[in-house]
Amino acid sequence: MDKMPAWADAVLVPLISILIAAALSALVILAIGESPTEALSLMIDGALMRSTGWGYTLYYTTNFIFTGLCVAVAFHARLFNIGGEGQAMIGGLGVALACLYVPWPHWSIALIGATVSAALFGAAWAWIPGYLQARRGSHIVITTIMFNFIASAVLNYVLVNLLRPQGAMDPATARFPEATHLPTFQDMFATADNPLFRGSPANVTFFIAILACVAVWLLIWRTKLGYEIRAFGHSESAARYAGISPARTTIIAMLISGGLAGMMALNTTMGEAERLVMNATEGAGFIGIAVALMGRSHPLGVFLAALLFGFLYQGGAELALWTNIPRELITVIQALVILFTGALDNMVRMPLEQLFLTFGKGAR
Amino acid sequence: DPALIYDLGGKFDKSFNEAAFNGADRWAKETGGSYRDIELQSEAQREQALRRFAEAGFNPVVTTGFSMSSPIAAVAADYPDTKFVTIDGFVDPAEHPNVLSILFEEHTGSYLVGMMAAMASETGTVGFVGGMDIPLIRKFACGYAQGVKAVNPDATVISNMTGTTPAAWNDPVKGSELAKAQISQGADVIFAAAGGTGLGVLQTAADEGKMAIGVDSNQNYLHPGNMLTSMLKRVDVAVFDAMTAGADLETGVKTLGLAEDGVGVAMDDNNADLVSEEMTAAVEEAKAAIIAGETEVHDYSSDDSCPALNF
Amino acid sequence: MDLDTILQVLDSTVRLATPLLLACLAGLFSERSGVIDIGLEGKMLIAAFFSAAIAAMVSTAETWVLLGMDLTWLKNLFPAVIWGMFAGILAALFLSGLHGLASITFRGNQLISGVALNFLASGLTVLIAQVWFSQGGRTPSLMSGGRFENITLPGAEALRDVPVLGPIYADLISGHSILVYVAFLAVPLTWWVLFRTRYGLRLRAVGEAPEAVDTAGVSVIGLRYSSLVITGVLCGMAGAYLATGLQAGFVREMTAGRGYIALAALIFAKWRPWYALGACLLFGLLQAVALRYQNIDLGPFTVPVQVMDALPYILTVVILAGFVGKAIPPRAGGEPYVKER
Amino acid sequence: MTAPAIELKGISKAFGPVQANKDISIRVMPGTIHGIIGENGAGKSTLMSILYGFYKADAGEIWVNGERKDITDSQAAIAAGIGMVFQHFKLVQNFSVLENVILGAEDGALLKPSLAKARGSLKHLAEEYELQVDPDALIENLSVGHQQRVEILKALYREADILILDEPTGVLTPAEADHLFRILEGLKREGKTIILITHKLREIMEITDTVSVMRRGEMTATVKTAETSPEELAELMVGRKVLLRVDKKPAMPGAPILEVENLRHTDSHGVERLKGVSLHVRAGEILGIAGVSGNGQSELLAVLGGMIGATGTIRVNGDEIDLTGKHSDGQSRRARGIAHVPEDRHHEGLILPYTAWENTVFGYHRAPELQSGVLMNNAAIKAEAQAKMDRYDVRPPDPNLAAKNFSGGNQQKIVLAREIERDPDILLVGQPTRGVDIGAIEFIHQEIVRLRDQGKAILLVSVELDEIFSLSDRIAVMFDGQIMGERLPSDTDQTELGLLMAGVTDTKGKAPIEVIDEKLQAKEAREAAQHD
Ligand SMILES: Nc1ncnc2c1ncn2[C@@H]1O[C@H](COP(=O)(O)OP(=O)(O)OP(=O)(O)O)[C@@H](O)[C@H]1O
Ligand SMILES: Nc1ncnc2c1ncn2[C@@H]1O[C@H](COP(=O)(O)OP(=O)(O)OP(=O)(O)O)[C@@H](O)[C@H]1O
Ligand SMILES: [Mg+2]
Ligand SMILES: [Mg+2]
Repeated sequence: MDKMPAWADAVLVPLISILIAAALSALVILAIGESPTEALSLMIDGALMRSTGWGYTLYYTTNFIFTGLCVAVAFHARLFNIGGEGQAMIGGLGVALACLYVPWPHWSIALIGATVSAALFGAAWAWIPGYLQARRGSHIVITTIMFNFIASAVLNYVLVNLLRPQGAMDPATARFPEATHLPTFQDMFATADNPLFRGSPANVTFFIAILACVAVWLLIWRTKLGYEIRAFGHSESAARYAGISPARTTIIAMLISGGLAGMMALNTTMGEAERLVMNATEGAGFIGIAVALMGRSHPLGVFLAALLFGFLYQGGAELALWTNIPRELITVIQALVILFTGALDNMVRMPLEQLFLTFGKGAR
Repeated sequence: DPALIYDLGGKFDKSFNEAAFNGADRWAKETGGSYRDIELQSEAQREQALRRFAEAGFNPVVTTGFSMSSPIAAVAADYPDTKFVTIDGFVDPAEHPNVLSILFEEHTGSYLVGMMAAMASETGTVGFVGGMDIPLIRKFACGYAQGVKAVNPDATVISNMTGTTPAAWNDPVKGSELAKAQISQGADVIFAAAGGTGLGVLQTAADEGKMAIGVDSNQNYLHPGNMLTSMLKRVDVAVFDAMTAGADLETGVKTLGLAEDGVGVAMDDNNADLVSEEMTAAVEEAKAAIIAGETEVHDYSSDDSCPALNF
Repeated sequence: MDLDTILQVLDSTVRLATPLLLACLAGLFSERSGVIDIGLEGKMLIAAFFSAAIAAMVSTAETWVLLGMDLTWLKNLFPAVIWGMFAGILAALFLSGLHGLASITFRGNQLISGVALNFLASGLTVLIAQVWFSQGGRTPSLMSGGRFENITLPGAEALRDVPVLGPIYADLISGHSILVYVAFLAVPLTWWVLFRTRYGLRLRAVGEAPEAVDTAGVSVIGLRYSSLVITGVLCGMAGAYLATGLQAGFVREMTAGRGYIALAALIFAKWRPWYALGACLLFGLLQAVALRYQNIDLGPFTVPVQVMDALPYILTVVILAGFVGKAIPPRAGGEPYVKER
Repeated sequence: MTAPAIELKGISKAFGPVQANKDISIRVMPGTIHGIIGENGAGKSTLMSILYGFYKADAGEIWVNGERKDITDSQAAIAAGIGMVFQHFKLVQNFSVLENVILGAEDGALLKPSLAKARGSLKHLAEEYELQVDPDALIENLSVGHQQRVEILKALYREADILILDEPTGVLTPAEADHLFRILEGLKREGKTIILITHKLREIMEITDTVSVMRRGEMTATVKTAETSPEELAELMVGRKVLLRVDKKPAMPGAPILEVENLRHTDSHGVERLKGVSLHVRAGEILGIAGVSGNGQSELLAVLGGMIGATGTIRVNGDEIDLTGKHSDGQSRRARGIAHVPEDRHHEGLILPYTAWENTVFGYHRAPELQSGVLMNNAAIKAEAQAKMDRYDVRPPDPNLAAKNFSGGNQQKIVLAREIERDPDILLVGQPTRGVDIGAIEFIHQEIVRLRDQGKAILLVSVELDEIFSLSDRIAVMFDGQIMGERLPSDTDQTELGLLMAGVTDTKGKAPIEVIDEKLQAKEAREAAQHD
C-alpha cells in the first residue's frame, strides 16, 4: 500500500510548494517596498489577459518545454544533465547553418531540416559528456557544466570570426533568408479586424514543442527504449542483470536529451530572432531543470511547469516595464520556486503524508 | 513622454547604459518631465519593450546598444507615429523614416586617448583591456593602438580581451589580473573598455600606482590621480537631445564624432595633474586634423581589420 | 622565459588559486560528510556581496547607534573590512543552512538545492544591492579601510637581492592579503583535522557510512550540519577575498563560475586536502597563463583567444576523463540519510 | 529475585503503513542467552533496533537492570551497557579495524591516544575471547566472519554487558558459527547477557536458555528452550504445521547442457573473484553450489547470466558462448535458453517502482512478440502477466501494483514466473528463498524440483546448507573463487561441507577454526595486496 495517493504527490505537493514560494516572493517584494498584489495583477494582466501577452508567455513556454524535456529524459536515466544551456547554444549553431547554407524552398521544409540539424548538433554536444560518463566514469554534472562554458567559447569564436557578416557590430550571423522565416501566431491567427498576437514571438515551434511532449511520452512509457531508460534509471544493477547496457543507455539518453535541448534553438533562433545571436539561450537550459523537477519529469507536468515559468518570465518583463522592481526579482522568484518544488519538496510531503496516514487510519 | 530601453548590460554599468541614464536623468531634472525606462533581460524582450512603449504612447522611444537595431527595423513600420532612436545601431532611413540612428566614431575618440597614453607612458608600453571579444570592442582597441603608434611608432600595445562569455563584462577579478599582467609586461597606462570588468582594471592600475583610462562615461572620479582620462562617448548628450526634441525629433542617421563632441577625452579636476600642456596641445591638434580630414583613423568595423594591432 | 615573468605568472596563480582553494576546501568538508554541494558558487557570490556591502557601510558610518544606544565602540573593535568578512561569512552560512535544511533535514535532492541556491544568490545580491545602493547591483567602491591590505612579510625587502630565492620570497611569497595565507594554511589544517582528530574521523565516517556513525552513538545530522558550517565559513572567506581582497567592491556575478571550477578541482583532488592545493594551483596557473598568452602563434596557425579562454574547462574535462583514475567519492555522498523508509 | 537485564513493555512501531512491532513485551534475565526467532519480516530486527536506540518506538517502555531508561539514540543505549551486532554490519569499509572500533568512543579530541589505547584493549579482548583480527587491516579486505568479529569487538570495547546479535550465523560457515557460539558461551560465563536473533531452529536449540517467538510483529510466546522442540517452535513461528523437508523423486540426469571450463573473473578493484571454475550441469539435475557468501558464487552466477565478463569457456548444449563481446549480455543469454533468478531480487531481479506487469517482461522486453510496431504491446503484456500471477498464486493478484508493494515471497514468485514460464533449458537460481516466508519457500522449492523433473538443468546457489541439502542432486562447494570439491548429498554431511566451505580439505590435527582462520588470513592478505 502506498503512503499517499499518487494524485496528492503529483498535484498537491507541487501546488503547496509553489504557494510557499509565492508567499516568500511576496515578502521579498514587500521588502523592496513594492506592493505584491499590484505586482501580481500587473503580471497576470500582462501575461495572460491579452493575446500579445499570451504570445510572449507561450514563446517562453516553448523554450522551457524543450529544455524541460531535455532534463526530464536524462532524469529518467538518472542522469543530471545541467548542460542544456550549452546543448541549446550548439543547437542554435545547427539551426543557423541549416538556414544559411541550404536553399530551402519553403519554410515548412526548412523547419524540418533545421529541426534535424538542431537536434543533431545538440545531441552531438551531449554525446561527449554522455560518452565520458559511460566509458570513463567522469561525473556528468561536472562535465556538462564545463561543456556549457566550452559551448559559449565555441559559439563566440564562430560568431565573431566565421559567421558574422562583414562590418556588422553584433556577434551574430546574418539574417536568415526569407524562405526560412517561420509563421508566427500573428501570421496564423490574426485577421484584418482582429489583430491577435500582434508582434509577439510565439510561432509554429510551439506546436513542435507539443509534439515533442507527446513523442517523449510515447518514448518513455510506450517503447522498449523508454522501458530500458527508466529501468536503468531506477537500478543500474538490475539493468545489467536484464542485459540493458548501462553505457549504451547512458549515451542514448544523453543523445535524446541533448537533441531536445538543441531543438530549443528553433524557437529562439529561427522563430524569433531569425538569426543566431550570442546569448540566444538566456539561461533557459537552467530553467529546464526546475521545469523538469516541477513536472516530475512527465511531459504533461513539464508542459504545465513550462507554462508557469513562461508566465513568470513574461509577467516579470511586464513588471520591469511598468514598475521600478529590478529584473533580478524574477531570478529570486525562480530560485524560490526551484528550491521549494525541487529540493524542499519533502518539507511539504512529510507532513502531508502524515496527514493522509492519520486521516486514512481514521477512515478505516 | 519619452521612453528609454537599456541594453542587456543594465542601467548601471558605470559606462555606456549609465551614460544614457544620466542623459535621461538630466533631461528629467531640467525639464521636469518624466520618462519610463526598462532594463532588458532577454533577447525576445527587445521587440516587446519597443511595442509596449509605442502602444502606450511613449514618444520617442530611445534605445541603447547595437543589438536594438534589428528589432527596431522589425517594429518601426507598425508604429509610424512613434519615433525610435537607436544609439550605436543602424537602421536604413530609406526604409524606416521614423527611426533615428545615432552612431559614434569610437575609433577617433580612442585614437586621442591612445595618443595621451603614449605620451604619458614612460615605458613605451601601454595596455588595452576589452570585455567580450566582439567587433565593437575591437574598434576601440584599433583606434587606441593607432593613436599610440602615431605618437610613438615604437610603442608596444598589449591588448587583451577578458573572455568569450557575457560573464566577461562582469569579472573584475580577471580584469585585475589582466592589468597586473600588462603592468608586469611594462605597461604603465591601461585603457579599459570592459564594463564591470574594467572596474577591476582601473582599481588595479590605481593600486599599483599606474595610470588607467576609463570609457564611455567620465570615470576620472573613480581614482583621482591615477585616471589619465576617459574616452567619452556622449551617449548622455544623445539621449538628452533626443528627449528634448520629443515627438518632433528629426530622424535619419547621425554620426557623432569629434566634430560634434560626440566622442572625446575627459578633462576635469581629477586628472588635471596628470595631463601636461603638451599633451593637451597634441590632442587638440590631432582632433582638429581628424575633423579636417587630414588625419585618417582606420575604423576596424569598416573592413574587420586593423593596421596597428593584431587580434 | 625569465625568472621575473615566471614569478609574475606564479604570483597571479596564487591570487587566482586562493578563492578556488578556499571554495574547494569548503566543498571538501561538505562532501566528505556526504553532502554534495554545487552551491559553492552561490555561497561565494553572496559572501562577496555582503562583505563588500557591509565593509562599505561600516567604513562610511561615523557612529553606530542602535535603539538609542551608542555602539560606536563596537564598530571600532574591528576594521570595516573585517566586519565585511563577518557579514560575508554569515551570508554564506545562511545559504549553507538552507542547503542543510533541504538536503539533511528534509532529505531533498542535493544537486537541485545547490542549483536553486546559486540562482538565489545571483538574484538576491543584485536585488539587495540595488535597493541599498542604487548603483545597479554594485556596491560603492571601497576605500582603503574597507579592503584587505597586502602584507609584506618580514625581511622581504631586505632579502630581495638574494639571487633567485630573494625575488621568490619578496615577490611571490610576500605581498598578498591575509586571506591568501589563511587559505594556504587551511590546507595542512584541513588535513590535520580530517586525519588526526576525532572530529575528522567522524566526518570521514559519516560521508562513507552514516549508519555506522549513527549506531556508534554519534549524530549524523549534527555532524553534517557542522561540516556545512565549516563550508559556509570557508566560502564566506572566499567571497570576501574576491570582493574586498582582490577587488574593491562587488560587481554582479563576480564569482564568474569559480565555484564550479572549485568543484572540478575537488574531484580532481579526490577529496584530499593536499591534492586540493595542487589542483587549485593548477587551475590558477591555467587561468594565469591563459590571461597572459591569449593568442598563441604557432606558425601555421594561431590558437584563438577562445581556446585559451576555454582551456581550463577543456582541461578539466580531459583530466576527469583520463587522469584522475578512479576518483572514488565518499560513498554516502549525495544520498540523504534515511533510516526509516 | 534479580531484576531482568532487559525488560521491554508494550513496544509498538510502525513504518508508515507497516506495523512492524505491535505491543511487544519481553524480559531477558541477566547472564542468559535469550533467543528470538521469527520468519523474515516478523519484526525481530526492528525490535532490537529500538532497544539499541536506532529506531524510536511509537509506544512502550524500556527497562534495563530494573531501571527505566529513555533510549532516544544509540548513545543512550551504549551508556546503558547495550551493544549490538547488526544483521547488516555497520562498518566503515575504508577505515581500519582500529578506526572502526574507536569511532564514537574516542577518548579526547585527538586520535593518536585513542588509537593507542584501543590497540591495547583490542589485543587483550582478542586473547580473552578468541577474537583475533589484524587491527590495521581495512574492513573492505576482511572476510565477513572477521568483520563480524570487529562488530563484536566494537561492542565489547564499549564495555557492553548486554549484547544483541542479529542473525549472526547467516554469513558464517558451520565451523565459524560453532566458534562464535563458543565465544558467546564465554561471554555468558563472564556474566554478560546475550540476545540472539536467528531463524535457524537448530541454533536456538543448541545455545539458548530461553526463546521468544515473533510472528507478524507480535510476540507469540516465550518459552524455556529445554521445554520445547523444533517442531513446536516452527509452528509458533508460522502459525501452522510445516513440512521441514522437500519431497522429491531421485534425479534422472541426461546429457550435460551447461559446461563451464576454467572460468576466471577479476573485479573492478583488481581482485580475482573466480579462479578457474569448471563444472557442468546435466539435464534433469540440480547442481547446488554451497559456500559462504563472498567466495565467488555471486560472480559465477553473474558471469553465467551475462552481467559481467570473464575468460574461459561456457558451452550451452555444446555451443560456445561469447563471454566478453557483443553477445555477452543478459539478453543474449536468455536467447540461448539461460534463465536467471538472481540472488538479489531488489537490486537485480526487479525494478521495484515498476508495476508487476512491467516486471514480468524484464529482460525479455525486447522480444519481438511483445512489440506492436515501434511500441510495446502493453495490453498483451498485462494480460499475460495476469495469467502468470494467477498461476503462481501471487497475492494480491493485481498486475498494476508496483513491485515494491509485494511481500518478499510474492516478489520472488513474480521473478520465478518470469524466468520459468519462457521454457528455458537452463535455470540459474541464486538464494531462491532469502527473505521469503516459510509458506512461499515450500512453493518455490516445489517449482524448482518440478522444473528439474521436466529435464531442465538447474544451477542452485545458496548459503543455506539446509536448502542445498534438500534440493541438490549434486553439491559443489566454493571457496575463494574455486570449487573445493563435489559431493553427493547422500555421501556427505554438514560438517564436511562446512570445512570445504572454509577451504579446508583435510583437518588432521588442528582444531578446524584455527585452520580456517589461517586460510582466511592468507586470503585477506592476498586481497589487500591485490587491492590498489
Ligand atoms: N527502515 C525501515 N523502513 C520501513 N520499513 C521497514 C524498515 N525496516 C523494516 N521494515 C519493515 O518492518 C517489518 C519488520 O522488519 P524487520 O527487519 O524487523 O524483520 P525481521 O524479523 O528482522 O526480518 P529478517 O528475518 O528478514 O531480518 C518488515 O515488513 C519490513 O519490511
Ligand atoms: N556467441 C554468442 N554468445 C551468446 N549469445 C549469442 C552469441 N551469438 C549470438 N547470441 C545471441 O543469440 C541470439 C541469436 O543469435 P543470432 O546471431 O542468430 O541473432 P541475430 O538476430 O543475427 O543477432 P545479431 O544481429 O546481433 O548477430 C541473439 O539474441 C544473440 O544475441
Ligand atoms: Mg532482521
Ligand atoms: Mg547475427
